[in-house]
Amino acid sequence: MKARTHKSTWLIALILGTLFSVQVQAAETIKVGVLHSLSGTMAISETTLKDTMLMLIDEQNKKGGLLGKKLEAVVVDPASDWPLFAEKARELITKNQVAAVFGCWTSVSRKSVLPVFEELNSLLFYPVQYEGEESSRNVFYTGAAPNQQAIPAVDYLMNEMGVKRWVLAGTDYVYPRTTNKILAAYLKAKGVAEKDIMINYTPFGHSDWQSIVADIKKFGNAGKKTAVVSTINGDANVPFYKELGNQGITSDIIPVVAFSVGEEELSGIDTKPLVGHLAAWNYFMSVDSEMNDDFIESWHAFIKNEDRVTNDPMEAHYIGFNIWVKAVEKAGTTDPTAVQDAIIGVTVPNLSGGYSAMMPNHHITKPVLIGEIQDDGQFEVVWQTSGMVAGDAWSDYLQGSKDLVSDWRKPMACGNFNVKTGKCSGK
Amino acid sequence: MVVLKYLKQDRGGMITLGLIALLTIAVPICNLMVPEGNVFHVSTFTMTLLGKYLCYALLALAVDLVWGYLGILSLGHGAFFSLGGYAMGMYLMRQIGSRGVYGNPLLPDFMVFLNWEQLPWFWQGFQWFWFAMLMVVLVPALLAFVFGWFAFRSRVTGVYLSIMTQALTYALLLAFYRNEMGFGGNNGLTDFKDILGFSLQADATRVGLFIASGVALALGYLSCLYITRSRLGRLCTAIRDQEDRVRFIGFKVENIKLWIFTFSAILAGVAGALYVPHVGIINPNEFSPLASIEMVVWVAVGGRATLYGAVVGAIMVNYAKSYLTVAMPDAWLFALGALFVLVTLLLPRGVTGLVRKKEVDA
Amino acid sequence: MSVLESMRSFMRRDQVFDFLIPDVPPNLDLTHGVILYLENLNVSFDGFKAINDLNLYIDDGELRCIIGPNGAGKTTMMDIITGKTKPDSGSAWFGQEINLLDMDEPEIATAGIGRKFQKPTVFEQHRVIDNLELAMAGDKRVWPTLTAHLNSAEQDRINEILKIINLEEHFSRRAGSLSHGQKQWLEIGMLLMQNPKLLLVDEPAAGMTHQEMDQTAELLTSLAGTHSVVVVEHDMDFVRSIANKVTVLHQGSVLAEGTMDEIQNNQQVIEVYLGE
Amino acid sequence: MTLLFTRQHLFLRLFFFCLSFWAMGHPCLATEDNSQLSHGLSQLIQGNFQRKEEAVKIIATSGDPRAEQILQALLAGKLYRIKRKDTLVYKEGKGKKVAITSVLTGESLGTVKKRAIKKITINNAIRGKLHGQLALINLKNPDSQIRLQAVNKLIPTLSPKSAGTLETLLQTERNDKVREALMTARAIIGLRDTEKPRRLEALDNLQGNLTPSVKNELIRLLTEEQDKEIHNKAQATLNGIQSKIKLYGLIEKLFFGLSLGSVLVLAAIGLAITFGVIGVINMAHGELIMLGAYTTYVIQQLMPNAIGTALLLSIPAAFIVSGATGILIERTVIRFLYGRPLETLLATFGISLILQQTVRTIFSPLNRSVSTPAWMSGSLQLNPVLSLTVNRITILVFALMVFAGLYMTLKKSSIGLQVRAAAQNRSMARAMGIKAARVDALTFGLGSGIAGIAGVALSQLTNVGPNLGQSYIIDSFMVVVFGGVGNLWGTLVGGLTLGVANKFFEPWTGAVLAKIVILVFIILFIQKRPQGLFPQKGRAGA
Repeated sequence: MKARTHKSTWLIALILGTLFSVQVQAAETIKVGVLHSLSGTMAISETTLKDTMLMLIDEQNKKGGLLGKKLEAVVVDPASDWPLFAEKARELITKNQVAAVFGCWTSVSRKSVLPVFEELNSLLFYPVQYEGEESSRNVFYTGAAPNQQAIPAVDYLMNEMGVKRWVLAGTDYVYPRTTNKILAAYLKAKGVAEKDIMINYTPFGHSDWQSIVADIKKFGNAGKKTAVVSTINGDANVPFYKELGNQGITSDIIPVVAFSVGEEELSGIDTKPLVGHLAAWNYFMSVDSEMNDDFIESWHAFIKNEDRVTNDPMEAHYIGFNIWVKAVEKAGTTDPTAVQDAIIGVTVPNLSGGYSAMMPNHHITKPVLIGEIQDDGQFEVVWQTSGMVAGDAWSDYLQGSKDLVSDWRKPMACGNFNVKTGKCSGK
Repeated sequence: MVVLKYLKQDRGGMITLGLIALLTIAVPICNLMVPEGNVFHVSTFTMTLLGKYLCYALLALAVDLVWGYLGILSLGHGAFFSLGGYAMGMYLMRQIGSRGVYGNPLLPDFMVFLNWEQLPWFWQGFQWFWFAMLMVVLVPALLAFVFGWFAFRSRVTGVYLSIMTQALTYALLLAFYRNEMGFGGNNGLTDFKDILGFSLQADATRVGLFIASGVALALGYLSCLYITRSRLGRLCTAIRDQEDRVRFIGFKVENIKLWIFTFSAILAGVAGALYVPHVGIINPNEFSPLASIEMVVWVAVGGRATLYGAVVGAIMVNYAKSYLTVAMPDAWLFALGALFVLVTLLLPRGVTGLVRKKEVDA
Repeated sequence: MSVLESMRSFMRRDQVFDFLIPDVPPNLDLTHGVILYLENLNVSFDGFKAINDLNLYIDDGELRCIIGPNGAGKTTMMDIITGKTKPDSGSAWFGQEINLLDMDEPEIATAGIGRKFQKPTVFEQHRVIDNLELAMAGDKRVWPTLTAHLNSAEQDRINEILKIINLEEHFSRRAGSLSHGQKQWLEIGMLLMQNPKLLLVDEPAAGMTHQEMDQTAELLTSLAGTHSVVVVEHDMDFVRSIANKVTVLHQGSVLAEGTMDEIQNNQQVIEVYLGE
Repeated sequence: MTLLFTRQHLFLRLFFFCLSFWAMGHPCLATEDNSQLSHGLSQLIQGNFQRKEEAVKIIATSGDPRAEQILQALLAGKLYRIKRKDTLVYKEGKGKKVAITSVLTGESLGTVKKRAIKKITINNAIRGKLHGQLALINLKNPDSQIRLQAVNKLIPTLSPKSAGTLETLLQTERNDKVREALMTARAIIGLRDTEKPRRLEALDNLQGNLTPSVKNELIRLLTEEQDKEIHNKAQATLNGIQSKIKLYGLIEKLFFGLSLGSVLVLAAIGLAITFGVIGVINMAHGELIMLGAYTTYVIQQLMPNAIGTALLLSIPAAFIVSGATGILIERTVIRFLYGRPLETLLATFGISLILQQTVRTIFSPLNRSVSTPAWMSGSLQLNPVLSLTVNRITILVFALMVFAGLYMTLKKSSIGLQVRAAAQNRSMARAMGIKAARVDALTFGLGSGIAGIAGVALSQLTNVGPNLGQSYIIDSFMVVVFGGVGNLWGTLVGGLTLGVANKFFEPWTGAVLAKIVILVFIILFIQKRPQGLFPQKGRAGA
């Protein structure tokens, strides 16, 4: 696009522009694509991740770059438009010839770009917790799979808090549906009766929670300890928590554990009525570790604002980026195929004081932390797994996927190997 | 042919069609024949982008036909576009067959992980291309027909109609977001492998799709031209300006509106069907009312009630969008918003109105 | 009936499906010499009685003038006849057999009632001849309209009407650029293209020069006989120049009926209308 | 869970044991030295939650008069320890420097840096325990309201052994409501009595009692009871309670519907003016609501210590901000587009994008947090199964007030007269000497200002972010069109009807389908009655 000429007549400009689009010449820098929405509905979450990536790349360059070259970030804006994600991904890979792409937030954006990465054989690092049920040669999942977030959280509620009745409330889309399906199967396997599970779905941006919260309250009045497992997404959380507070559902009566509410989301909520409600993540800003203090400090310095918070997807990018850097150093090249081979087993420190490793299924190992909301908008860790939990691409609790395993090491090199039929489908 | 006679009177149309033809021929050649690195090489990325614009242009034609010529400001054309897209998407999903992640030969992946036992009835038949193509036409047409049947008969007009069309597409948006609907919920349909046996990732297939879009746009243009220049078309503008008078000279206005509206929905559906393999995904966001309003804006920017204006507007605004989201992501909404305001205030006849001024007043 | 037979009858090429057959209204029956019957009509808008027990009969071939002060119900009456407004009660028959209250505007128009509005409504974006072509009687369903082309007989008919309405030289001008009077004429021309039996003409003389007015009067008189013409007009001179029978409407019902002279001497009429 | 249960019972017994001493005039264990307390406090300082849980128990049973204050502070998150010194202190105030007071001596220890002290954190289990302990302490609180709460807290954890102590409490209790709650508690224990007449009597006493534990207890009784007579009677009692619950459920649903409706009315009523009176399709209406919400946020930021006052002040402020923006839009854009409603739609849509992006640039794309004042939080407990949230009631009343105010303005004031005149017949109004341009601007400003006021109310319910407006614009249009354009009553009735209908559909179909059903219903309704519920009066097309 460099040589695009601007003529007065638009059409001629368009045609000429497309004809004269010249390939970028061999680079003296290593380019890294950043594919996060900077406008539209998802900008609220994704802009932060773009800044995180810029910071990480900046720091790496200060350390001397990679393979003796400087890193260069290529930022594009897919504008929260899912087809545009695929288009921009193609642009990054073919036009800008980036070595790897860090990006996407929503599942649908990842689904949209996935075929592009597979077709052009490039690398995508995906930093957000998601519903699992995917394993691609070209994608590295640094966010939590359901077994790294949902199931430990339910275990905590069941074992530590004695919860007997469950409300699974979510926004009506794939992530909550899948997570709740997994959880319902898990709970039943643990002996929870059908009538002790209430499942509820609401539309995106749902703002009138009166009846649902009243239902939850009634459900919780049956004499058994009740908890809400919330996969409610985005903007719908604020009115949900406000209604909880107003109807007097405090955390000691019916605790709510959320999988999509982090520090950034809390900064838009008055958290005083929410103290004690829970969230399950792999990282909290309040985590006590030296790595974390350094990270927060450099983040504040980079963004020039002391009030900005850090959150779990940021840590995921931190891990993902460092793993990639290490894998490239190990492979000695940024060639995607070489990096794919080198990356499995690469281990880097995470921010909560442990080490995260890239697993053969392209997920990583992480600790699972349960935090309680504090009145200052932070979480206080109240429980954590004793060690690292490895991400599971295919859930053991779903009919279709319990027989699938993923292992990208040779000779298997398959994302969805069926142990029953002994076949790798989709190949 | 009558159409050619009409075309001769439509200078802007001739230029536009000529350029479309040039593009349809030149771009594939530049993509396949010209080696990479050459100045004249068109990358697959660029070609896919242009293909997308062509689909949008066809969609804009559909909007212009009902808004520019019939005076129905539809804020729901995204619904027809998306339905066409979904029909195509369902065909492409069925084509994946057992290459899905779960290896289920019949069920698409999202159904497997939602523990669906069998294919819902409305997914039957989509394994055949002809059936899917029939649905691409029929489903939007049927929706438009039923909606129009009620709306035009009870003489809902103007703003009310616009708001109702908006409600229609909004209702569909919510419905398609639901996982239980069986259309993949929020994630929509994606990860397509091939079409009619040709791999969607092959350059040759992409070229084919590009040509198909160009041809569809040209045919769409000619059919719209034929309609608008016919007696029926003149009657449409008459309805737009003096609906009562048309009734009093003996025409059933509701029927005319109904058929034109339905035809426009079909055009939109076809545009949607072509759009899906270009971008590789169809999801409920396409139903969003905002998307539909944007379509109207393409037409307004290009110049309503001129077919080439619609084509020009669609390509121009989308090109600007592609460019601005890269060049200035933070400011691009300002630019788009300002464009709307300025065009409605200063250029009621669109950008092509600047060129057109002389020939109309003559 | 066997499947085959029913298939065969389904596929017969000399027949069309019932729903495709246009609703052809019954023929206009004028055996009693009366073309329009309005009986006991009542219409009210939010309590205001616009038409109050109105009875009116128009003879075949008659030229009738209707006068009355503002709000007397003249336009509402026309709205009822042409199907734009449905009355609360009463009946409206076109000839002996056509019940106007069962029909909508296009059906009534096709049955043979043409209407000119108070404000001239022509298709301003179109040329004069296009206006006439669109108004022309013929198959007015959607598909035939799409494929329609002017044949020579139709072209002749248009030329004929152009001559009658004095717009021969302006045939290719956009209707919007015509003068007010010319638009009125064009609208009358469009009415004539419909081959109506009954013409309802609302204030044809408004905005016309004296000369144009005379020509209009002449035109309307010449139409009477072959057509029935109902003229609503405010301009008394104009009414006097064309009318042999005048009906006075007041507060939604007929106040008086008779020749111009009788009306002018009617005490009631003078009080409510002429006397002011 | 069972572990938790028995522990609580232990406390209960212990407490009632103390209580009986206290009733006889002996101060219970209070004079004992506070070694138990200091033991508890030293436990608290340990990081481990288990140790803290034990500490709470120890402190609560220490009988020390300071125990309550310590536990309250722990619950409120005001209990800190000085780093490396292990001295427990209360923290006062906010900011980087805070004042601290010693827990044991109660003397002020001056101000320290916030970093020098560390909060004693608790988790949900401890929080629950604290609530229980405080409830026990609160049983003798002089405030009857607190006593009532305490009794209600204890009801789900009753056991037959507490019967005697309940009697003691009943003897001294004078407040009717607290007595009633104690009687319920006594009856619930009675249900478990081994004597049949006692159980029958208990059933008599529980007739129509809505306390949730009663229902649970009855269900338990039904599964365990062998005696036919008691079984039947319990069934009848349960049925009576169930049907009462159903009735209150209906009332509750109606309230939910009205409250959702009032939000719709608030959002739509400004649109009813701009759309109904001057025929402008204002797609930027939602963004004007958003501006109102942001105004609330800004004013709260300006006066963080008077949230309530800030909220009240925001009402006029939001009216002015949104109204002025509206007038600006009208003067610069819309006035050139009168009579072309479809084009106002496009232009105002452009404006809405610009406003959104402006807010995003100024306030960042993140949601802003707007606090709710104390007098608007919590709920009004009418009986154990029916409680209405205060913020919803406030907003319902507020919506009606805005409606009434607007209605009066249009009916009684001269500007209202002019607006109505212009709405009915623009050219006539102009001929009568009404300055149409001024009236248009003011009308548009009025509609926009009302949108701003709606934003103040919405800031109390939902998130304040750049997308706030978009989520209400379609609903607002639906309400106006459904109610009938140009008719304020239509908007009111339409909004409330849609709200109630939505809430009655929701249990059937779920929230998503309910919304779709309502949309389809409106689409069909408009086909039937294009003019809406309340058509504008006058001759059609005149």
